[in-house]
Amino acid sequence: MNNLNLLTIIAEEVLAASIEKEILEMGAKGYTSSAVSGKGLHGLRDNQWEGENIKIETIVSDDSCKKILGHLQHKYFDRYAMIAFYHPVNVVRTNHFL
Amino acid sequence: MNNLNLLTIIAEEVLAASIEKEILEMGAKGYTSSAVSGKGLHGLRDNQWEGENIKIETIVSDDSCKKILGHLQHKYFDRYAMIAFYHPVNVVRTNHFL
Amino acid sequence: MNNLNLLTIIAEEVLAASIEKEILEMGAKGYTSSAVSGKGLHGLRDNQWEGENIKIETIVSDDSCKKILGHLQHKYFDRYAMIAFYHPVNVVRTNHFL
Amino acid sequence: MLTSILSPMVLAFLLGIIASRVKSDLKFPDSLYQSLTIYLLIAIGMKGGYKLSLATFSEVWQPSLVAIGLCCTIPLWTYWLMRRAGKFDVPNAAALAAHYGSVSAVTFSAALAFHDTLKIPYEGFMPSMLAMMEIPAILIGILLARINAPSPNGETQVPLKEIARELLAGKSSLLLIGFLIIGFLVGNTGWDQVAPLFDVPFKGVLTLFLLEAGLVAGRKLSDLRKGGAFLIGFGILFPILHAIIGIYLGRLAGLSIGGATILGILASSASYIAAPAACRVALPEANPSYYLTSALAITFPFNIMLGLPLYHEIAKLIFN
Amino acid sequence: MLTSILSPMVLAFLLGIIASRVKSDLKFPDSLYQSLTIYLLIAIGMKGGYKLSLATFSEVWQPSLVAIGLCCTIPLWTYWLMRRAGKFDVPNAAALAAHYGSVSAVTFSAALAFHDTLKIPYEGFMPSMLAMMEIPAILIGILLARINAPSPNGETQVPLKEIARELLAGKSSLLLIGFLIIGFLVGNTGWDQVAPLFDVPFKGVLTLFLLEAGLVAGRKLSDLRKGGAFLIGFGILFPILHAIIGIYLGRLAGLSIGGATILGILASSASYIAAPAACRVALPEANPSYYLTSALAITFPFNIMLGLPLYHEIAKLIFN
Amino acid sequence: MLTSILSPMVLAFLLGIIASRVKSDLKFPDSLYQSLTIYLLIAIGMKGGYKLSLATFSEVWQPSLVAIGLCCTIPLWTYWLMRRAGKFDVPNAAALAAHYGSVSAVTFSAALAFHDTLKIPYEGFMPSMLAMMEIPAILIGILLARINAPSPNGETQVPLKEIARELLAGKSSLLLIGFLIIGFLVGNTGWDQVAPLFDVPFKGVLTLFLLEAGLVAGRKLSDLRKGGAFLIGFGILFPILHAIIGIYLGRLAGLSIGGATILGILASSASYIAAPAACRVALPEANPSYYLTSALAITFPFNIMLGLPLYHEIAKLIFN
Ligand SMILES: Nc1ncnc2c1ncn2[C@@H]1O[C@H](COP(=O)(O)O)[C@@H](O)[C@H]1O
Ligand SMILES: Nc1ncnc2c1ncn2[C@@H]1O[C@H](COP(=O)(O)O)[C@@H](O)[C@H]1O
Ligand SMILES: Nc1ncnc2c1ncn2[C@@H]1O[C@H](COP(=O)(O)O)[C@@H](O)[C@H]1O
Ligand code: NA
Ligand code: NA
Ligand code: NA
Repeated sequence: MNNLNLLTIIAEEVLAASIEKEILEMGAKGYTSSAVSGKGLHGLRDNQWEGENIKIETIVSDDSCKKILGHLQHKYFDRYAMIAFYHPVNVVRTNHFL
Repeated sequence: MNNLNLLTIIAEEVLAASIEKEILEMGAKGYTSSAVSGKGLHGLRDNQWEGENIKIETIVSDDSCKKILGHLQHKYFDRYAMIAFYHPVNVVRTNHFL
Repeated sequence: MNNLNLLTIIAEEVLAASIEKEILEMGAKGYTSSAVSGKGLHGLRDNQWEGENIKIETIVSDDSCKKILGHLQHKYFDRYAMIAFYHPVNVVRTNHFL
Repeated sequence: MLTSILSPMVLAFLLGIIASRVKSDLKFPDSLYQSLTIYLLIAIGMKGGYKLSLATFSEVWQPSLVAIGLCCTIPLWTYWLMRRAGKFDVPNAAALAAHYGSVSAVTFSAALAFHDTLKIPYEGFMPSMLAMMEIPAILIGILLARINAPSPNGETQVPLKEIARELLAGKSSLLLIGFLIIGFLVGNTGWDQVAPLFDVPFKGVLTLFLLEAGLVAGRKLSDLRKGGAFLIGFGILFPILHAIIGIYLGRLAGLSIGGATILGILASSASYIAAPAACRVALPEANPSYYLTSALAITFPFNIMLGLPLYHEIAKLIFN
Repeated sequence: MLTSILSPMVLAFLLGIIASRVKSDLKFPDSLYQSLTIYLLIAIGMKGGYKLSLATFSEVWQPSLVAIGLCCTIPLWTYWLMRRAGKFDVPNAAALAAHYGSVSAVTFSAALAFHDTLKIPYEGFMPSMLAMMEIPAILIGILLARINAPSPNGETQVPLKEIARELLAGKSSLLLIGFLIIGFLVGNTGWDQVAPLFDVPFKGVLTLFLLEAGLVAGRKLSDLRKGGAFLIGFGILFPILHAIIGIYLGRLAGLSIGGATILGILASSASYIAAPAACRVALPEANPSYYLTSALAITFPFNIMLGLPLYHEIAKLIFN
Repeated sequence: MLTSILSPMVLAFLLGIIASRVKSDLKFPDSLYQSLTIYLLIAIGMKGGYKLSLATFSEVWQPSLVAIGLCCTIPLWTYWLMRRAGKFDVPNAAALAAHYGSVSAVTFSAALAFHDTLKIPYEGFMPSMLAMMEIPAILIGILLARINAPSPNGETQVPLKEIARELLAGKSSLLLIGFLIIGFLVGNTGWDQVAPLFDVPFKGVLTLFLLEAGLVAGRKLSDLRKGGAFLIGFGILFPILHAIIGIYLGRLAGLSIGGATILGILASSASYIAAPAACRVALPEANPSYYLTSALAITFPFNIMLGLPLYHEIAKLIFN
């Protein structure tokens, strides 16, 4: 059986490059990104002047997932508009992600 | 433990503003939106002339989830191209969403 | 109770049309697509010159899910940049998807 | 005459249709379509406003009355015909009334280009007619639906005043009216500053837009079945009828043959920017495949390719 | 004078504000905004470089010194005032210093258009001043924060050198400086090749951009409360002060009245492309709703609509 | 000569490369890239068709034969060389054959700009050569793969006829050929209507496009290793060889020195719009990092920056 999670990070787009770099360093084998807009505690983020959000999805093992979440929480959470959540997923070719 | 769901709504883009307003009124603390195209019972929706879709994702408690789904079903489902689905997710900072 | 999965396929955009056609032939009642960029075993895919990715999401029964995954694996997996994963979801109006 | 059919705009539209029939992968990015729409609305409004500032009130008030009159009455008989002859239910008849009472900015632009090509003069303030004729018909259409049928499942409806506000604040009328006023205020100095972007390349941008329009119209041709023979007949004959009335009244209102023809084209054209969005929200029970197919796949192509020269000939008859 | 307030650019900006107040659904696609930004930066740089190639070093070096001097000192007193009078904490004071020390390419463009409209000549090489003034102030702002406050939770900070690199490689300075050099090198032949795209329709594109700017500024007006009276006063009075200093020093540096006014406008304008992005990364503790609101919703509109004519009058006084 | 290397297009391309090397955050939105591509293809086709309508058949038929001949034979020896000298497997050799047999619309445009700058006349109908040379080579490349290797895991392949259809309906050939025909039909009136958009600002748009091209080429420079010395040598020497052949045959076919040079450039250029997409679908076993790197990161930059002046000198030798 495989223990993989889909970890989704939604954050200010200015952080895209660094987050993408960091999740790879922490064990993710890849990621998928797309531009999104949204609303949350930091208010509405839906235009290029004030900045929009990036949605980064990565399929990772439980360990990497914990590691990445810990890192994000420490480095970004209390200073940037950002959320993260995860849930288990079934994949084909598990080894692709480990 | 936390009981949060990721509720995803895919609907005609003309409904974006009202749905976003309404889910906040029904307890959601935020949402994330992106433009998507797609196909379903109402046919292909992939160009601006005939209209495309908006994908609205919101992390909500069980109660809000039920409430929102009930509202959507009553107000939109039988008259618009629209689907909605949800599943439990794990988050960091649960209070962020309650 | 309903047994529906959200099957997500992320693949080279050149494959979009054929994959969309094929999943409908294999029992999916609809799909939702959006343009994404990403990184994986086949390297960075984030510009139009080298090609980006399409993300295709479809809510399908267990059977269709298996069938589609088998097909993708046979036809595309070892020759294209592509991943696929799925997890159960709760929907309103199950019949909409069967 | 041939030069008008062999114009880059018409041919680009044809190419678009062909492209979609041969299943080309040619697709305009959404944001290009949106940008072109913004450009066209600004360009039309700006130039119209500037020309309006050069016109006298006495020239403008009669054509304006006729324009308003047309877009308020067309929905009425359209609705009536759709119910009786078309056997459409209330919401669909009302939606079609709204679309055909309102106007198409692109058909209008093609008409201007058509007259420029043939060097036929027309009143420069015609875009103000376009701006006036866009919204009333849509409101009347929605009103017709509300009068003739109670809200579906006894549900609270969007109040008409709110709909009117949304229509006025809607991008198409906001840009048209807004830049009509701007064009009116800026005078020569201002116009000269923006003409290189909003006037000089206009026909080229229109060619681009019509290529995209052809791509969509071509795809919707396959939906014609859904519409059926009646809708096809309606989508061609009604515009001709409206054009004749428009040209005739235009002449009575003192417009030149060019201006009258353009007023006729406004009457005959069907909206596909403001009307569909409004109907989707206010008349959700109406089936888009009826009004979109007839407006986009029947009336629009007919007007662009055959309507323009035809109406021009009709105008010649009416003016002699 | 009226022609300057009734210019298409100013009116388009107003229309944008109105549109957002009436909750219009008008929205520029993100990629249109990004494309317009790229266009403006290239066009400004290219023309500035070309004009620079026609200027002599002796004309340029004094204004350049003044420009550098301005953008290095403005952040200092801005920071000081924000801390003392504004009671802002270190990061927010530093962020505001960075924004007001840096410059706005669009305000600059509007100033050029303003002078063209009034047929007031100015030094063609002014865009090089724009390019010089963009980055230093941002670095100084960030530096001020680092000197005056240790990293929040004793965390490793982005080294200043890295920030400087990112700023220089950032799209706005890369395009401005890059095309300044290109414009400088290509000479007449090259300039004639690109002028039809980057010069002729420039004011039209600027009109389009200001419409979009108005849409955003209009929305942020609601955030003024957050900023409070002090920020409003600051956002209006400080730019005036900086403009006066800029015009005065510009005159000393031998600039014409037009050039001096434009230097004043550069001093008075606040950045909203390079600075916000840099501050978000380097000063995350600073609250964007302070610097964005004052730069976008107060200073920018004030400069575009009232500042330009006001500074022009002030320049007249200073030059006589 | 210098003016050709210091042209805005070449310098913008260089700036793009620099930007990506210094890791600038400058990025063109996807839809801007797509819009620029659509614009260039339409503009090239339209003007080519218009000029073609001014040419006589006797001028055109010989160059056409040569063009067809070139794009049908180049893939053959390219494939052969790749297999023998390059030790590439069948799919990769075939893919490279397809890319180098086909043509690059942007290199072609840069070549026109180059000749305009140096005021060297050339046959106006050259774009029809571009249109003819795009597809055949791609089909031949794919055919070579199918003949020389059975489908990988005995799988059903896309039938060649289907591939041919997809290529013809593909956006690049559809726009090129479609607007060649449109340009041919519309005559002076039509051309004058669209020239302000599709001709006048052309070089400016090309400059914009080459900036974006530089951004991508710069990033792919890092992939050169993957390609290896052989690919680099091939990506430079082969284009030169093809250019010489093209220029020589062009002269035999009665082209002017300008026209012959442009035919040579067509022969030497490698496709990166039609070919990559087709190969990805029809030759999935071919590794894009080979053909994309050599086409985008080696041949394209070489042709734009050094190839054009070099081929011009070669042409002078051949013509004397
Ligand atoms: N409850 C939520 N559901 C979905 N997305 C959210 C939620 N809260 C915040 N977001 C997204 O996360 C971004 C940053 O959140 P915040 O830090 O709360 O402003 C927002 O702009 C949204 O895109
Ligand atoms: N089975 C499905 N899986 C994923 N998305 C779907 C599915 N069915 C419908 N959709 C999406 O929901 C939109 C509206 O669905 P419908 O009301 O069935 O036309 C479609 O345009 C698709 O984007
Ligand atoms: N671990 C992962 N998590 C999320 N997305 C991935 C992952 N691996 C690959 N992808 C996506 O799938 C595409 C193709 O993957 P690959 O075949 O590994 O190059 C990539 O471009 C990404 O968009
Ligand atoms: Na009408
Ligand atoms: Na400043
Ligand atoms: Na070639």
